[in-house]
Amino acid sequence: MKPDLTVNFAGVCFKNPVTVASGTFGFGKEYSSFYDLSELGGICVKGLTEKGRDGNPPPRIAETPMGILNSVGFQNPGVDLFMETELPFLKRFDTRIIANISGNTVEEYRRMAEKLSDAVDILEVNISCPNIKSGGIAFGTSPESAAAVTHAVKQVSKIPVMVKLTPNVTDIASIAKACEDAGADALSLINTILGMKINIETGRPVLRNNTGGLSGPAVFPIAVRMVWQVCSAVKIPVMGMGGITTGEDAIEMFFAGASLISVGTANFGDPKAPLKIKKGIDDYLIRKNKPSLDCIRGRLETY
Amino acid sequence: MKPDLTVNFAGVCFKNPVTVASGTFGFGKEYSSFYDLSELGGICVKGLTEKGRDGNPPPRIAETPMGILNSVGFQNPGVDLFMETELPFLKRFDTRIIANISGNTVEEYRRMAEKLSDAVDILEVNISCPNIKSGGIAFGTSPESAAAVTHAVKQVSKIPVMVKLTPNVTDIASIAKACEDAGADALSLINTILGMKINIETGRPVLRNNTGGLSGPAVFPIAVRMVWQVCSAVKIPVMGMGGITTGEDAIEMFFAGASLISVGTANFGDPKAPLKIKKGIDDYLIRKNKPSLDCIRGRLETY
Amino acid sequence: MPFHLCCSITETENIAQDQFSIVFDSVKLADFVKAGQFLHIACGDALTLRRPISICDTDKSLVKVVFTVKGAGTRWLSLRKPGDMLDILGPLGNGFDMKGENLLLIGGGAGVPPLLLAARQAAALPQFESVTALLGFSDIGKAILLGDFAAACTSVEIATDDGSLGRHGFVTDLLKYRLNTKRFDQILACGPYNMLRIVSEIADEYDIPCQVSMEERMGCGIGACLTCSCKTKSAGKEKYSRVCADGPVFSSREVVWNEA
Amino acid sequence: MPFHLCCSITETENIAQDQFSIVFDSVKLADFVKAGQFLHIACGDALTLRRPISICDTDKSLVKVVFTVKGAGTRWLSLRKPGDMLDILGPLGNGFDMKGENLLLIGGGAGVPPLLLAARQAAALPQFESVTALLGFSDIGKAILLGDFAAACTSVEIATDDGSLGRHGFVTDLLKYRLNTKRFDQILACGPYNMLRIVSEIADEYDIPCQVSMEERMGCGIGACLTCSCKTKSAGKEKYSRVCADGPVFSSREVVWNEA
Ligand SMILES: Cc1cc2nc3c(=O)[nH]c(=O)nc-3n(C[C@H](O)[C@H](O)[C@H](O)COP(=O)(O)OP(=O)(O)OC[C@H]3O[C@@H](n4cnc5c(N)ncnc54)[C@H](O)[C@@H]3O)c2cc1C
Ligand SMILES: Cc1cc2nc3c(=O)[nH]c(=O)nc-3n(C[C@H](O)[C@H](O)[C@H](O)COP(=O)(O)OP(=O)(O)OC[C@H]3O[C@@H](n4cnc5c(N)ncnc54)[C@H](O)[C@@H]3O)c2cc1C
Ligand SMILES: Cc1cc2nc3c(=O)[nH]c(=O)nc-3n(C[C@H](O)[C@H](O)[C@H](O)COP(=O)(O)O)c2cc1C
Ligand SMILES: Cc1cc2nc3c(=O)[nH]c(=O)nc-3n(C[C@H](O)[C@H](O)[C@H](O)COP(=O)(O)O)c2cc1C
Ligand code: FES
Ligand code: FES
Repeated sequence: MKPDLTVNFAGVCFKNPVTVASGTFGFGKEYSSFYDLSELGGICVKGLTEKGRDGNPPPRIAETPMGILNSVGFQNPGVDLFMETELPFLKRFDTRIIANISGNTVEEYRRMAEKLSDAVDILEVNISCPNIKSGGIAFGTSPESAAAVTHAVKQVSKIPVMVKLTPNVTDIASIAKACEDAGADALSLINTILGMKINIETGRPVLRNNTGGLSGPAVFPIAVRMVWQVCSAVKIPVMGMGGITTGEDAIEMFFAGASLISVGTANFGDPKAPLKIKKGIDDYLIRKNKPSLDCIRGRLETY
Repeated sequence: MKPDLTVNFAGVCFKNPVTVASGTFGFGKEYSSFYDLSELGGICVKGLTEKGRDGNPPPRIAETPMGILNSVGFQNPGVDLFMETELPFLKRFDTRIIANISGNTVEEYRRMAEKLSDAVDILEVNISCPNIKSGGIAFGTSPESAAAVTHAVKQVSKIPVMVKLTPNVTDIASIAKACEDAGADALSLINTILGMKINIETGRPVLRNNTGGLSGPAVFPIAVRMVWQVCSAVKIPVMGMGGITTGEDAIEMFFAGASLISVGTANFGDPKAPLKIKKGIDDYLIRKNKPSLDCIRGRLETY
Repeated sequence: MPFHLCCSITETENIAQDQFSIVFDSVKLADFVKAGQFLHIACGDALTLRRPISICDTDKSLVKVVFTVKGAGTRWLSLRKPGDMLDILGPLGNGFDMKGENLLLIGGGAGVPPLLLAARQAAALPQFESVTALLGFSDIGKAILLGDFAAACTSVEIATDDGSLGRHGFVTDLLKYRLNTKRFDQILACGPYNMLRIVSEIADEYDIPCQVSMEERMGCGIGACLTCSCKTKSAGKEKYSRVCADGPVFSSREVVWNEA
Repeated sequence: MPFHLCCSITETENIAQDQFSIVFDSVKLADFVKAGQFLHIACGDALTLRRPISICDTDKSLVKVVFTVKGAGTRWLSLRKPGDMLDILGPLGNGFDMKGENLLLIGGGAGVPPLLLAARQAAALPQFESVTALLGFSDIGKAILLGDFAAACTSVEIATDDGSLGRHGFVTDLLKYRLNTKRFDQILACGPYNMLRIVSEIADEYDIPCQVSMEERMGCGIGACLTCSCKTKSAGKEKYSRVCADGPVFSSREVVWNEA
């Protein structure tokens, strides 16, 4: 019997739990030459800002042990151009579109949410990007400001609002709780962890932005811990990410409590990583004779 | 010309900047069968508590991508027995002894500091262990409590006090500053990052303690970033650690501002890792024609 | 005193389903090793921790290990070829203490290999009268080293979970039967936790000294990091011992067994 | 449309100090590749990112890459042996646009290999009258592919930093000299950033269209992650282009060059 991979996530039906993570998949076009994007549960598009942004100067990427640092800094065409030129292509596929938005002010978040709220399936409110000075992470590091952004977006959004949390905090559960209390329909985590790499030949940082966000397998155990902490603290569903590379990794995330997972850095190593992960999930459920993901989601039995 | 590797660290002279990290090197005996411990700049001994502790139930260790999780939980004989039975052996070597102490109350820290302050070269005040409920990390996550512990230990200590910081915080620089203001003579960082690994066959955490502390190469870019942030915020010297495995890693840490470095997890892969790292530092200085570590320490030229 | 060695592989073999043997050259190890001791083997650049593997046999300067592929480390090991080098710490741990005249070895699955060296070392000692081996496997496809044990022991009996070879059932059933028919001075046991717990109970029942080789996840492998704990008791006091340095072999009475 | 391929290595060679060539079999790549395009090659389990390497040559179904060992990735590549498999994305990027009748190729160090395929593909086009290659190396020990260039080009000139081969000095000195003596329709350049910047200045001075192949650190390699930016301008507006997808070959006038 084929396991049932569908997920009802904050009222939106996903055909399978595998999404691709914002910023690692562009607007889907490039990866569509490797496989049919309709195979994905959903696509979190490249982070959008209200006006287009050029992004940070290069180098923007560095490799670290089992991870990478990036400092792209929201190079994107802005919400309007996204809706005009990128979204129509994505709409051709039978998959959920999640728009990832970042603002410098609460007002900016609100305006972006208004524009996008008819156009996509879920809004992912990014309050966690470590790569730009204002906006992003500043909102994500205190429960109050996280709640303020959530509240503002919820006021105008007609679609579910998912808040993306930063791992660069002392107590992620309290921030998750604040977002839930402010009306968030779902949470996604983790964004990248602030890191640095130094070129010892030049005595300068490898990244032109000095620091960057760490992602990839290296952060996976931190991500699992945080997803578990957050799922233990809130009732709303969680999209888990951070270093997921294999089907087994995804299963760990489900045990920790995630309803959906998102694949980021792993796309760089293997363009078809999301499909292999999907197959890995399927294989696991078959092998363990579990009819659906409900049988494992949040079922971690702690000591 | 042989580069000068000596370091004056908070008034204590280290013959070279390579130390071994608390908890990974026991009380030195085991590694002394692989090389002469006098080759080391210093030894941070296994974390001590006032009374002996049994530690956490096993399993206590798990492997993650380029890292490990541990949840030893301060298995140690207690300060008195340490001084009686372990310290004499360590004293036979020409190297600096750093006693790592953890308490449940500020008073406990103070009493341990009193006992040890004649016996070793530096006190490393651990306010950052993620593996025991009370004590440790509870003190390390707020500037106020970090300052309180520092202040209490400083009042009684006749030797330099180095406070060991946790990376599990939103703003490590503010905690570093609070310790400096409270009189700390030096800082060490990073301790481990809280993580989790799940056994998907059993649906249970791999570690009996559910979570554990992540260390090893995976955390290195996070450690470098934090050492850099802390060194930019304080004037007291810093011992950098977290994933250092090669001489090149050590050089990155020096550029970021560390005066000493400490080698932890790398000992497990290669018992002689500290000596190879020392040689790597030496080779780098020779190749770059730098007479001493002063020529690179904190010399990172940011963009 | 453990060595840190770089040893050249002379032979590799896929001896059964998912099970491999590797023979490498190391006079130092071959000369010093005691049955029950283990090696801590680095398994490539991608893995942070070494893997503990028991010594299965020695022959002049050659050392043999036999292992089951479980995860990334043992998979890496299984891909080695003659001429490749292995980075090894060892010999580590205490090893079995050989006492008495009639020795009983009992092993299950991946716990079988170290008992071969125990059998050989015992057989070479003058005081031993008999060495009996009871070996358990899940099925005939997993059975290993049968010829070697037959050559080294006075008698060998096999049990398989599915009855495809030897007696149908657990090796611990063989044990009871054997103890009813013959007197042994010493039991040496290696295998899964539950098997060891039952062997330990039976040994108690028959009042025979029993040594068990315990497994635990390890960091340093040499006694420094305290990650490889096993709860033990002595003089009524419980504490955590280090499997790598205080063990892996413990007296079965010393071990504080978890509930089933 | 890039492919994701698993290709078998047929030949490896250490062609000069720290420089290696690998030949592998792939009809798909060999048939579709354009000079200046590159491959994104996975370099073992321990590295998260692939490594971009240009295609140096093709021969029926065979594809050749030539690379310099710089760090962990290229070191891993250098240890491959015939029969090993390579996990490859490609062909990637835009490649050189071949125009005009007299073509000048200028390459420095690790930038030399892709120009060989450019020379061969140009020579095969009917419109080309001459293909001139100017190649710079740090010293004679690093000089590579000289015979291949000699066979493919109308003329080849060499410069080395230390004068151990060809002209003593930078390859950009050769360029000036050449441009003074002959008219070229197109310059194709590949090499270190500073070399490309100077080539671009000289091309401007002589008003010759010039294409440069840029390098930047890459994530996806296919245009999705926006990590591989190069600042470019068009119609007076500056923006970040993607080296992997909009490049690696840019018109030298498009590139916004950093100060020296
Ligand atoms: C003293 C001792 C001797 C051993 N001798 C043998 C032997 O001769 N033959 C054999 O097949 N196996 C032996 N084992 C078990 C062997 O160490 C594990 O099967 C192996 O470590 C699994 O590694 P992996 O990478 O394949 O699996 P993974 O599950 O990927 O390993 C992940 C981590 O868990 C550890 N781990 C997993 N299972 C065990 C285990 N059972 N014991 C200790 N650590 C574990 C690994 O070392 C590694 O650190 C022995 C174990 C010990 C403690
Ligand atoms: C389009 C393109 C084509 C190239 N073609 C060739 C070629 O044909 N032959 C050749 O020898 N080299 C070529 N290079 C350079 C080659 O990619 C680097 O030398 C290589 O990535 C270094 O990897 P490493 O692991 O050895 O070094 P490390 O320094 O350990 O690499 C660390 C990280 O930095 C990246 N990196 C380091 N240097 C460069 C660089 N110069 N360009 C891009 N990324 C870099 C690596 O890809 C990796 O992600 C090309 C680069 C690009 C962008
Ligand atoms: C190159 C790159 C760009 C990213 N851009 C964004 C972004 O625009 N918005 C966002 O919310 N997260 C962004 N992220 C974070 C990822 O969506 C994801 O949270 C993180 O990388 C952890 O997952 P991973 O380890 O699977 O990559 C980016 C990550 C990378 C590597
Ligand atoms: C097994 C183990 C035990 C540790 N025990 C202690 C301890 O007792 N006290 C302490 O301050 N840090 C302890 N640490 C943290 C290390 O001292 C060090 O801060 C951390 O591991 C990061 O360095 P590394 O990546 O080089 O291991 C322990 C780490 C490990 C791996
Ligand atoms: S593995 Fe370190 S003490 Fe046993
Ligand atoms: S490497 Fe991802 S866009 Fe170029």
